[in-house]
Amino acid sequence: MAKLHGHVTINIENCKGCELCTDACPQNSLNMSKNINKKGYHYAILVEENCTGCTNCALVCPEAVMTVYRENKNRIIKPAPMASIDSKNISVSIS
Amino acid sequence: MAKLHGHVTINIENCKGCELCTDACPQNSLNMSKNINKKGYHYAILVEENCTGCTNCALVCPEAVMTVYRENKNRIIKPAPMASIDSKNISVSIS
Amino acid sequence: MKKRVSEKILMKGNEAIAEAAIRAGVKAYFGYPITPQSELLEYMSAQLNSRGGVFLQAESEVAAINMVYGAAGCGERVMTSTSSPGFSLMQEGISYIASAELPCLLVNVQRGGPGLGTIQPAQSDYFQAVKGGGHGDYNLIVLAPNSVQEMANFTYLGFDLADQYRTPVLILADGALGQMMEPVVFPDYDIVKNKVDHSSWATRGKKDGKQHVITTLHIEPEKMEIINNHLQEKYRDICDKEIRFEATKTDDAEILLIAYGLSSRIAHHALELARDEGLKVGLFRPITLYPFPYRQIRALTKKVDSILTVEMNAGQMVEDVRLAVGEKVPVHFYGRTGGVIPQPEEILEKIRAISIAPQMEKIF
Amino acid sequence: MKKRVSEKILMKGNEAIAEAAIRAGVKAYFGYPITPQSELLEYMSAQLNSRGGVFLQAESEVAAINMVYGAAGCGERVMTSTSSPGFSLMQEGISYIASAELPCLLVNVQRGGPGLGTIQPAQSDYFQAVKGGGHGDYNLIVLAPNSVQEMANFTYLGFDLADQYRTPVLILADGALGQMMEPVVFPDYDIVKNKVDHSSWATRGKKDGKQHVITTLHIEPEKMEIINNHLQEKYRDICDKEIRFEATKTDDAEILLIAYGLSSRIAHHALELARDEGLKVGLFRPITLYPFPYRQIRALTKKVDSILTVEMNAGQMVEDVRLAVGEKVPVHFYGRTGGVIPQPEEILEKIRAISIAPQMEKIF
Amino acid sequence: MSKSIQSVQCEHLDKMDIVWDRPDTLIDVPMHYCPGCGHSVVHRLIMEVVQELNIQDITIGVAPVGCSVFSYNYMDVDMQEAAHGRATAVATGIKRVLPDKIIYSYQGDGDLAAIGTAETIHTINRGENIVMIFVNNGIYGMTGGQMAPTTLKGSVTSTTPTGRDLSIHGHPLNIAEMIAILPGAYYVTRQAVNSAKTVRKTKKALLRGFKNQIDGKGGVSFIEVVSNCPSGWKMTPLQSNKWLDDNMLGTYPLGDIKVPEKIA
Amino acid sequence: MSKSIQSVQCEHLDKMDIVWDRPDTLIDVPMHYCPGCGHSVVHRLIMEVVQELNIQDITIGVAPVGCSVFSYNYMDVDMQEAAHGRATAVATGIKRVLPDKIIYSYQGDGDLAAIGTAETIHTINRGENIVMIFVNNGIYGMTGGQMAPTTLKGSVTSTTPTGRDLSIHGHPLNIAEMIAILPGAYYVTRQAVNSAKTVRKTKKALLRGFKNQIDGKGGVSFIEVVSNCPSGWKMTPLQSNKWLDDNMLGTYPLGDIKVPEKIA
Amino acid sequence: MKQEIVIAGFGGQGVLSMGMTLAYGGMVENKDVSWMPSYGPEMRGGTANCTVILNDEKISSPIINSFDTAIILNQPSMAKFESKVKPGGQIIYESNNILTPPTRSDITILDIPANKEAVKLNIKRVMNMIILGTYLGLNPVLKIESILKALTKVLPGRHHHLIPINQQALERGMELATQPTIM
Amino acid sequence: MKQEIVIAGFGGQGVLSMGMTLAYGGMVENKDVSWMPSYGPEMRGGTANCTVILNDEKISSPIINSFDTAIILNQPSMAKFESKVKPGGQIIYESNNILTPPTRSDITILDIPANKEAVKLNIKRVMNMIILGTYLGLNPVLKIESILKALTKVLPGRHHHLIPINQQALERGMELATQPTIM
Ligand SMILES: Cc1ncc(C[n+]2csc(CCOP(=O)(O)OP(=O)(O)O)c2C)c(N)n1
Ligand SMILES: Cc1ncc(C[n+]2csc(CCOP(=O)(O)OP(=O)(O)O)c2C)c(N)n1
Ligand code: SF4
Ligand code: SF4
Ligand code: SF4
Ligand code: SF4
Ligand code: SF4
Ligand code: SF4
Ligand SMILES: [Mg+2]
Ligand SMILES: [Mg+2]
Repeated sequence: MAKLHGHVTINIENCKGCELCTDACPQNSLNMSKNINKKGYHYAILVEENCTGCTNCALVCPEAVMTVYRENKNRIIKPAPMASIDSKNISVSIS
Repeated sequence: MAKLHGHVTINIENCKGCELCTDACPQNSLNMSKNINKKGYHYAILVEENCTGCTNCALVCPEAVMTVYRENKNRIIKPAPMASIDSKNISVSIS
Repeated sequence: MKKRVSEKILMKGNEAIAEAAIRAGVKAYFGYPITPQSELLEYMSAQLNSRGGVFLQAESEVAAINMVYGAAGCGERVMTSTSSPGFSLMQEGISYIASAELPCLLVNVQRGGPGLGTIQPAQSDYFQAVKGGGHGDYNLIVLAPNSVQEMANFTYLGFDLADQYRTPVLILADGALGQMMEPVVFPDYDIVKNKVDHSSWATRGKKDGKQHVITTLHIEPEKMEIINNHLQEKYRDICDKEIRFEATKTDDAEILLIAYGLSSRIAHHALELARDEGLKVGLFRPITLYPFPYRQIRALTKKVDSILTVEMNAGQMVEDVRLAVGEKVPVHFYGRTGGVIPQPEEILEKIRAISIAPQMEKIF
Repeated sequence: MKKRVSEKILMKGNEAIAEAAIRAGVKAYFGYPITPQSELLEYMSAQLNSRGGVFLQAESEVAAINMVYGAAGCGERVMTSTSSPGFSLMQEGISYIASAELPCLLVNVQRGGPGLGTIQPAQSDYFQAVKGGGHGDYNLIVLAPNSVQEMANFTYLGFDLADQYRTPVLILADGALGQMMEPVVFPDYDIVKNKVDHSSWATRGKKDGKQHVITTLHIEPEKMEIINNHLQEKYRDICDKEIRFEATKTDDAEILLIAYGLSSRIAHHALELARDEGLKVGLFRPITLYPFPYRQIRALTKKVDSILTVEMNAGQMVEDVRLAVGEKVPVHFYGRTGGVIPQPEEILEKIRAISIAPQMEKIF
Repeated sequence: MSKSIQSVQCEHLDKMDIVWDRPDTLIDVPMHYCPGCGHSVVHRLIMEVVQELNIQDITIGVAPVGCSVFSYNYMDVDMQEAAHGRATAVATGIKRVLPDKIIYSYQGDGDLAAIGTAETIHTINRGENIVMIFVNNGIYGMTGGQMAPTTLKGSVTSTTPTGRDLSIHGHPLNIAEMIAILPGAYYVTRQAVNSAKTVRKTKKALLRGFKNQIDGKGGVSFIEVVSNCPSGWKMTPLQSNKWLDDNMLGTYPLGDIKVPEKIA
Repeated sequence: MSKSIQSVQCEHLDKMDIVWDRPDTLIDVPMHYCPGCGHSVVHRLIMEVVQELNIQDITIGVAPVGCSVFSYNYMDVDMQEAAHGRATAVATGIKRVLPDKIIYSYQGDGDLAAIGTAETIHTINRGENIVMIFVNNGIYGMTGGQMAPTTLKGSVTSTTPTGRDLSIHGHPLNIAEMIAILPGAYYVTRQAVNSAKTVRKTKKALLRGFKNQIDGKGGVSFIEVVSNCPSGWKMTPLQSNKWLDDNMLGTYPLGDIKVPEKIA
Repeated sequence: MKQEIVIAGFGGQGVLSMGMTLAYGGMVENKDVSWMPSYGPEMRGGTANCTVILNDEKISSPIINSFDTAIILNQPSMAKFESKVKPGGQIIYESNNILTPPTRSDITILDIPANKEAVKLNIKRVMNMIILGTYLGLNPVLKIESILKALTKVLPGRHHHLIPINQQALERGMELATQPTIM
Repeated sequence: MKQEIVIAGFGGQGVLSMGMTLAYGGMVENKDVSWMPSYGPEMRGGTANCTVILNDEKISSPIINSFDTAIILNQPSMAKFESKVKPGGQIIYESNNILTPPTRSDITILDIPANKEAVKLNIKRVMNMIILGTYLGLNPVLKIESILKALTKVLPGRHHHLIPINQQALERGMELATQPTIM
């Protein structure tokens, strides 16, 4: 399967420089900045263009500072309401 | 095996008339008295001479009011110290 | 819910609290057995589930008080009951409930302590009830019934005060009041009218986009102080408005008995005996132990010559009496401990002694 | 056991208690982590097992206090430590320990409440400590150190008093005293000379055919009352003999500050500032909060014009001060709550105000 | 002890052996228990074991709050009476300062499996070298017959007047099976005292437990005894012992649950 | 939220799909946790599930005392902060008066498996229909790294300075396995959050747990998450996640322990 | 008029319900009443007792230590309560259960073979109603109708069919009151 | 003489041990001393601080709210403590970590590139000793020997071999004190 092209943006001011994302990225697309943010942390940055949008970095990031983009192959996996629940009857239908 | 001849004595003042002993006796040697003791209980009494000294009655008696006797066939099972323990070394020898 | 008419029935005090609570619309009862309050729990177990609420026997008093925290945090009328050792176990939870300002009803049917003690009636948890057995600066509203009828009445009142001030209310009773039967009539009670709407703060699922949080943690001391200032203000408000007491034959009294709960009944008997002998004795009964009727007692010191406080303990409320009285008149104390109930004749004896030599007792 | 010389070392108050307890021959420490006392537990975990005792981290404060009960019942020197919420959880166990007359040392390094509150220093468990947070009529001997050195000294003293009176002794400290470092010298302590032989009552295996039982259950109220009478007698004895306090510049004082523990240090600073301004201020520091120095304070009311009590709470010890003072002089109060530490300047401000208009405050 | 005259006299008692007598370690006073109550039997068995192992002078027991709260009046060893649920914390305190002494705790089902659950689990998890005796009568006897954690499904008690409803009150708690998975549990067994046969087995289990401790085997010997509560169950003693057989043992089957070196 | 400029720019973001974004249910404030702390991840996953199931307005969470004591600052649902160890008692109180609401408790190992043991066992034994989330980081993070019941053998903590000694401090407590035998435990699983793979599985487990509750399945869904504590373990976040793999998972193996209708 | 009564015996003898019936009867007649049981852990073989106060005025203390009447159903209770009867008061006791009768001479003492009489009536459980009848025969403080009404409150519904036999027992007791063995 | 100092920065910057070294040094010279940390749940990214009092007389209150000297190692601490320095007092701060320098004009302000200097000395961890050196250079309240003696107490035995490098750092810091950027 050909890899899709992806991208991530990072809210660097909330990054705590834990390095978990850089370690989790299978593409080695991320690295830690030499600069520090206002809290004094070296923050993560995207340094390679080979990101596939696999979301690994976002999944492990404790601060949830990532937004991950991926080329559109006609499907959307954004964690929007996948299920709807009728709060009165407490019955669920997964869409 | 021929049954041995036995006997029980009962501290009737401490009997609470629970009837567990009469039920437990395989020989039906025990019965409840028509009289009551000072606490108001109908107490257990030995009514038959067929007691074998099996100790069942004593084992189930909550008030431990029985003493059970049995013909001597050269062995003693009285619950005397069966084991001795050297209280300093906490080692045990079962005799 | 069964419709019940307001007839007079004979009931144990423990049961009267339970029945009144159900009539007051209690939504949940969490408790753990302990003599001499178990009838309350048992009554709830038999009735509450079929009369609109939930009964749950908790695994311990610690669990029970924290279940109360959870359910009260949802804005529902909830309660627990116990006796002395169990009440000690609840102290952490009570401090949390007071701090989070959760309305609920607590009942301590006291027995003789300290430790496992006896199961006989006592009043030796007074300090624990009114000065705060848990940590931190907080107070409970403490109601002290002295009859089975009041066990019922104060249950209504307790729920109402709890709702009104968002505060835990304690009914401080004792084994005798819990166990004895007296006639009781349950006044009509309009749940709908009396129940306060707590939906502005209670956790019932995010409402209108606003998150509700019940917490007692305010890690910045300055913020915690704001909480404390607010609590203290509320307590001052309660002290202003909610003091309750009963004064009997105080108009011409020379010797004033002060007693609450069961002791006040016994003291009343002693009063009758003393009046028979021509001794001018009055009786002042604090009904709210917190807020304590300091001012009302102090006012009486203008009339009486001396005061005799009677308690079923080694001398606890008498400290509050002394705070009220200052040095206006001598304050004496008579108490029995460990579950022993003082006899009217013993109190009479003490009254006689005071009437002869009403000197100040050595306090310290 | 390592031989240690009595040199001056810099230590946290929490650690000083731990080190002193080990030097006093503590045989077992049972505790549970909680800020701001955890260093005490941690010090014990590092040192006690190799210095003649047993350290055990319990699963909770409830378990810890009951482990203390068990070990103290064997006549051994044992202790626990905690902070406010944990101390609330111990109340049932403490009532049992007091009732069974088991000698042991308890430490409450207070933090701001009520509820989870803050972890900053407070003195809002005063009532809980001195009036009995648990059920029943009992008291603890309560020692209030105000320096790291006293954290050590009172640990020795606490064990000795506990042994002598067969009673639990509480060191009531606060987060600041626990966390701060000051120089401390550990006085020599002769364990052998000081340790009381408890073999006449302790459970160590039937001795000489005599069964020893530790119990707090006396199901006949009359028997329980005998226990209570005995306890009350012991408390009176303690009140006669064990009151400790410190008076600073009280000879010419017109305004008397009363404060204990950390507050007394701050009040002392305020005293210095006030004296600099020519205000005649003295400081009275109760060292034993139970027994409380009522008489000593009352004696000072002959000299001073007014009293200012300073606490890190909403006003607790001030009630005991009022009991002592009666109506002799006005009693004022200054307190901060929730972990906020009063500043010397704030106290000075209050002193200035009193010196201008020393009128009686409205109490009730 | 004054033995009273019997209906059937025996002329030659002096030629017979006493094959069973009340152990000396059981204090010679009437017990406060209801007629037929199993607590009395368990007390006696413990004392028989203490006597046989000759450890009376080095044994310290811990009594609970429950009907057996007074057990120090009967068991002639040093004892401590613990707060409700805390017997094993107290036992831990004792064992830690007196590791050479023989320590046992004695608890009912409310004490051990409700309010004392945390202490129970952690004492076992620490592997304290003590004997824990657990008398499971499926009810709060002392306080007048309320539901216990071990009360059977459908059982009527004073707090389950229409029977224990699993959906409200939860399930009868098999705590022995639960704690058996802890490494600190060295020996876990469930016995009963409702017949001579079960009494004999309980005695053996107790003997084994105390011997484990004496031998310094690492871990708790946990001996559950399924027992009756005629008063709480509102039955005669005989009915209660039969009911125990017919009902309790289905939920609480007898036998060893964990024996050293193997988990049954 | 202000997204800052990246080193690598992307010209055609508008033509791409957002495949992952911070859930709206996670309040947009910086969290107080140490860098790399697993609590943050678990919070986010719970909120993702709440969002996906569209139950934000009917969910009530219970926070413990532990590092996650402030979790109501991050999880945008109604929440109650319980006393140390009592989260499930509080959750029980809530669920009993509001049975139609979705209730979860969130606890650390000290909270759930030490001081709260009794509440844990009995909440499960009652089969409360709630989700219990248990973050096991083998240490008391909040109070500065003391031993927890789940601390591994030999691990150095601030109260086991020479490593956890089983003979003194007892064994690491496998509480999930223990409670799994209770009938009130409907679904018991152990997951982790130390890699993208484990995070995905944890999310699935949480989803399953909440769905169990919504479906009114009788009993607790107990979801243990083995997590790190870089500060308490005195490691970098990366080291801690590796140490978790290499050490924690031996004692706490991942996977379902009990799934409806079968005990694994 | 005020009546202070103690009723004492074994747990199973219906001591508490006898007291409750009396108290309820008082309430039916609009008296102030109180009923106070001895309570505690179930210890069979021990005694159970309750005190009942009937008063035309409001009762002040429900706690009393001396009694107008003591109804005694077993030996241990006799030991406990004989001395607590007020001079001029009375003891009513069940003959069968008392081996050592009371010895005071300043009170009225009645010895009622209520057990035997109950056996005659074919229901052992009404023994307590016989004694209650005797009490009311001797002390006409309440009407028998009030007691019967009380029984409808005290007895659970499923036992209401037993009210007639209880009435019989009460009446038999009242008869016995007229021919007691007064010592 | 009394010195009241606050030292504030990130948790990992050696803030607490710098304070302890100072306090111990004071003790070596027989001053009364006290050291009070900020304490609490571990929240990295937050600030840690401690206050140290050195006094020739007995210290009354160990709780102080204004300081003679503030040693500031990160930006959040600057925000917190700038205003709490007594008029005429001083702030010493680490250049690298401060983006917005203090603005008060009634106090002495020193900007020390301690991190850079530490890198030069090849041990990053002695950054705090450089700053301490600067403090002592400016405020000769303690002898350097006392600080070195203090280090033998504060440093665990296994780190005693680092004392010479700490001494170097202290001395470098004292040098910097003579050439500060005083604003
Ligand atoms: C803190 C506390 N809560 C409750 C009680 C009341 N209480 C005494 S015994 C008991 C239960 C006894 O049941 P169990 O442990 O099963 O023992 P049993 O009497 O059945 O042998 C209770 C709840 C108490 N004494 N202390
Ligand atoms: C009654 C009580 N005891 C102790 C504490 C102190 N305390 C706060 S959090 C905590 C332990 C937290 O550990 P854990 O539950 O494992 O959570 P973590 O921080 O590791 O996530 C303790 C002991 C407290 N707040 N209350
Ligand atoms: S989405 Fe995947 S490939 Fe892209 S940066 Fe993140 S981990 Fe790397
Ligand atoms: S995982 Fe998140 S917090 Fe950690 S370095 Fe990457 S972006 Fe920053
Ligand atoms: S010893 Fe055996 S045979 Fe004899 S009476 Fe007892 S039970 Fe019956
Ligand atoms: S078993 Fe014991 S108490 Fe019961 S009837 Fe027989 S002798 Fe009496
Ligand atoms: S109530 Fe039950 S457990 Fe207690 S003594 Fe009676 S029969 Fe035994
Ligand atoms: S102390 Fe541990 S658990 Fe707590 S926030 Fe830091 S890393 Fe997380
Ligand atoms: Mg039981
Ligand atoms: Mg943890």
